[in-house]
Amino acid sequence: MVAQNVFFAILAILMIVSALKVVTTKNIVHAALWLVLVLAGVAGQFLLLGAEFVGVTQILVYIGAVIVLLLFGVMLTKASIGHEENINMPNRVLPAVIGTLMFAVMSYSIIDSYRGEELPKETVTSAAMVSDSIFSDFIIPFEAVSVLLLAALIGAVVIARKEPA
Amino acid sequence: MIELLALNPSWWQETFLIKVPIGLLAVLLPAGTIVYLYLFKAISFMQSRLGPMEAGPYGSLQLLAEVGKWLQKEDIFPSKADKFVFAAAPFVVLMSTFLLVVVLPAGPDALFVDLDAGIYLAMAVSSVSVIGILMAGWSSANKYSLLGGIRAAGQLIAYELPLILAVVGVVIQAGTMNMQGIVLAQAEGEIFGWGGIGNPFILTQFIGFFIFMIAVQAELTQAPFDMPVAESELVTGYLTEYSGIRFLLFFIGEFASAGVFSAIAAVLFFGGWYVPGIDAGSQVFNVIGPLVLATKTMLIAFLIFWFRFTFPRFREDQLQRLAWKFLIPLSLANIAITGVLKVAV
Amino acid sequence: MSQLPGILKGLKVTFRTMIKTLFPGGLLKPIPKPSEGALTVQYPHVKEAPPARARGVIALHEGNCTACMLCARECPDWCIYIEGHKELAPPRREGGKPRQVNALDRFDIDFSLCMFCGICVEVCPFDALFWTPEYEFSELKLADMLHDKERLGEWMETVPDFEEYEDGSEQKVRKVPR
Amino acid sequence: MSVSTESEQLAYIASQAADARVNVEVETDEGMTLNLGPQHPATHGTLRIVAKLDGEKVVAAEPIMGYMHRGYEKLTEVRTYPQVTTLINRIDWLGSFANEVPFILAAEQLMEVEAPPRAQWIRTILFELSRIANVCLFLGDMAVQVGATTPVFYAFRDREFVLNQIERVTGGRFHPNFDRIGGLKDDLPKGWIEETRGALDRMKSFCDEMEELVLGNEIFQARTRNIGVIPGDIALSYGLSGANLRASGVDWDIRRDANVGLVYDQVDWKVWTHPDGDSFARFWVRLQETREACNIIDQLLGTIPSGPIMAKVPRIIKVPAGEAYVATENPLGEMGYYVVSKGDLTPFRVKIRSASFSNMSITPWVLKDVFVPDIISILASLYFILGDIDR
Repeated sequence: MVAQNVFFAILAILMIVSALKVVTTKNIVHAALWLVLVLAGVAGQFLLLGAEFVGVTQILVYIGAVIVLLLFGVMLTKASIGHEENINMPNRVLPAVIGTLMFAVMSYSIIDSYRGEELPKETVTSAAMVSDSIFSDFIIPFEAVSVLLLAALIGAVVIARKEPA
Repeated sequence: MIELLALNPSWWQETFLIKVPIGLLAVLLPAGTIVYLYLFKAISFMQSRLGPMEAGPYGSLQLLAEVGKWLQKEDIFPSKADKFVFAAAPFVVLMSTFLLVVVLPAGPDALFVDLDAGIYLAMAVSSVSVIGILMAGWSSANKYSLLGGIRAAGQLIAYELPLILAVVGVVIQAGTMNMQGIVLAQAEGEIFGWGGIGNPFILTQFIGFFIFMIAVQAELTQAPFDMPVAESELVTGYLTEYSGIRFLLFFIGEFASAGVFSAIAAVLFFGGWYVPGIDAGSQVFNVIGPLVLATKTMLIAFLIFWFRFTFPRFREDQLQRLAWKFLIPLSLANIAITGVLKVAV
Repeated sequence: MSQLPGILKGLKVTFRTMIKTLFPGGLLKPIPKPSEGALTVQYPHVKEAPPARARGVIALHEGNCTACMLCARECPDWCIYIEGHKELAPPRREGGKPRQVNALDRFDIDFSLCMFCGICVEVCPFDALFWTPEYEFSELKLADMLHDKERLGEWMETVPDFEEYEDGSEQKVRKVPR
Repeated sequence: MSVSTESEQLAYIASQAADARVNVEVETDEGMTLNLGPQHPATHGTLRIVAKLDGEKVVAAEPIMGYMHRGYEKLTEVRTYPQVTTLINRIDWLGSFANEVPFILAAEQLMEVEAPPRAQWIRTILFELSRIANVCLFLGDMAVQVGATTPVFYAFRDREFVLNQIERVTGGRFHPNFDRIGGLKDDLPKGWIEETRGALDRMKSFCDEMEELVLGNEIFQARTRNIGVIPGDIALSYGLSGANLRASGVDWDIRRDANVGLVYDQVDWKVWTHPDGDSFARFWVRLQETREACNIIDQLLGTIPSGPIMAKVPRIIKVPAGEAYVATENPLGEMGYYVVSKGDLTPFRVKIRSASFSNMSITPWVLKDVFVPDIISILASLYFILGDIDR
């Protein structure tokens, strides 16, 4: 499975570069567009793992909806073309530390739990398998998440709605 | 997917020498035919005129002449534009179109990738073109472009939902998201126990088809949903600053996706490459399948252009209302009814 | 669904026009002949025939012109240039006195200025100027739009006869000098 | 720019200030300024609308005209009376014959001549034909401004038949220059009446097609109903005229109420009004007026009296000193010429009251609190010809 590794490496480098660009670029729209590349890379990784349903969902939800809404909002609030000066956060040390810690914890836990174990190479998770597991093993978390999302939706509507003056 | 990525020489040869050229042809040929037959000719006839007549017999080479003209034009960048984003936007739109065709089956074996979540992938990549349009609108440094881009994004998000929900009805009835599976489900289906013509889903999913075509019309920003490119007010919306080859790319993107969406509609609702009377597993379909699919595609594409040149356009708020208050509830009802009938029958 | 009818009617209109254009012989003779059904003509191949009165270009019948300058004076944008001189012509009858006639040296119309109002043709008292429906006289250079009297004289061949009048008219049909 | 003298410097500053007044783009916190025109597909010409937007909503809109000013009022002062007609039919270039009539009528009034009946009949017929040619294009253009592409082709297609008839009798499709003081230039050619009836049939079927394709279309109605509502009193106070006024429910038509020199009293016809005053009403009224014009012409064609077409007027026309104002109901609305003569070959002063100019004055009022797409449909429904605004 050389090809898989090569593609993984290509995608990973692409994602790291894009992710760095997201935080270093001086233009907020560019940041959002670099984020598209990061998310596309994630989708590509899912496809490489044979989880095509998740990969496609990644494209549909993150690229097709989340980023579009992000860009939409950014452009509606007059994102100017060219560099913006005051786009960096003044106290960025703390988030950097937290980010590093998060990264360390997550990589430790992943490496620790899968140590020596290799992911199965030939499995392809089909949509049917995904839906079967969602509606049998994970039915309660699934329903809980949907109720949570509904609550968030209603909350957003309530906040966004202007009081009639 | 895995076996596709297995590195052996035959795979590279297959991809770059066969699949990529055929994929390009599969996108560009229908697009060219649609532009010539409908945009140039049928519309002209609807307007009591002849359309292009000079380039080639009956103007059939007109499109090539137009492409030649576009290629010669200067590649203009507005001085205040965001150059990189401006340059990249058409490619994003085009990429979304070309990825759409990947999952389209044209015969039992004549297809590019047999993805399990085929139609799902098609819906997903079709939503990527919004990003290209937003990029184009924002980077042009033009108020009309920005307004057009934002309108386009709002419209495409709104109509993505009915588009997907309309497909869900078909998926429920076919029991699979695989495009090939959907064709076979129609070929082997039966209407009231009679399998003479299979069971094209247009007969049971006509509401879905109705919603699908409206949503496609909106996705393609064709009239009556062409508010984002409204010529009479926004000049041409996000396309205003584009010229030459980049405009050509947008143009190809627009009409190629018209072709691909028509083909998807043909697969979902009209049985794709299948014609009644021949066994669905027969190898004949690898030869005549693409032709059958092309014919069905053309018939559906005619609808798109017929609507486009008959109707005035909706206002932005009206088309949002149509999507959210009419199409989405209707498609949800369609899904519910389909689901109930699927379980009950 | 009260929305449907108006929308469907519109679709019907466009479709009907398409069929009419494609099959001018009606659906009973479904032979596509759009070049007959369409109301446009392919201009350089097919020429339109404007009516006899159409104001295409001005023709000059040189023999009738006396260089009286009426047209040049009445022209609203002064695009007619006339030069002439008096000369003696042989007498009409044997033994008579030689006549004095006005000879035309220059009669130019600058069609890049002309508004095609027709006042010059109308005021000409000697039937020297005529409209012809000919319309193909465009040039690559603006300066070439200045037609001299030879060029204007050539148009004379294309001048059609005056049309008969509708019943109840008291106008007399004029003759074009040939 | 090199500036030498002080006066040049001052002139430069003044011109810059004048430019700045219209070029300033106020980017307020609430919104942005959108500049529609002077080069914009919706303004069919060089009208410019500066709209301040809040989102897609118009806070204020101001029309800026004069990009195509051709100085006709001044030009007429150095043209003789017969020469003036050829100029002024370029004002509203779609219904050009109608532009000539009021001026000729004013001059005739000053000279105290009256055209013979046959000339009056033909004048009225041509007047109504140019109305059809003009309004027919509106019907297509309005549809194209709200997004339907096909109707405008039908409009051009069927207008062709009307223009052919105008060309057949006047020699000019666009600029007939056919009206003369005291009558007409020429009589009708043989067979013209029959052909005109054919063209009228064509127009009637065109009106039916427009009704099916545009007027009855629900999308069109959604775009135009209750959009740009002008109540009758507001319309009157802004000096609107023509179909725009009648669409606001004001039953006023110069052809019926203040007719001079044309034979509208000889035919049986109806003035159409619509109570709503919105864009839809304006379209509806114009559609009905096109039909009514066909009806008027149809009746007039059958009753053309025989006789001369020219009254006795001197060959060189000198108009006696005096003043006259004659207005007619042109395709776009009231068009009037105020002619002051000092007894010369040329008019001393001509004031042209063109319909579009007055109709445009309502735009700041009617374009308030509408959406950007509605600017277009309202402007289209007000129907202006740039030549008629700027002259």
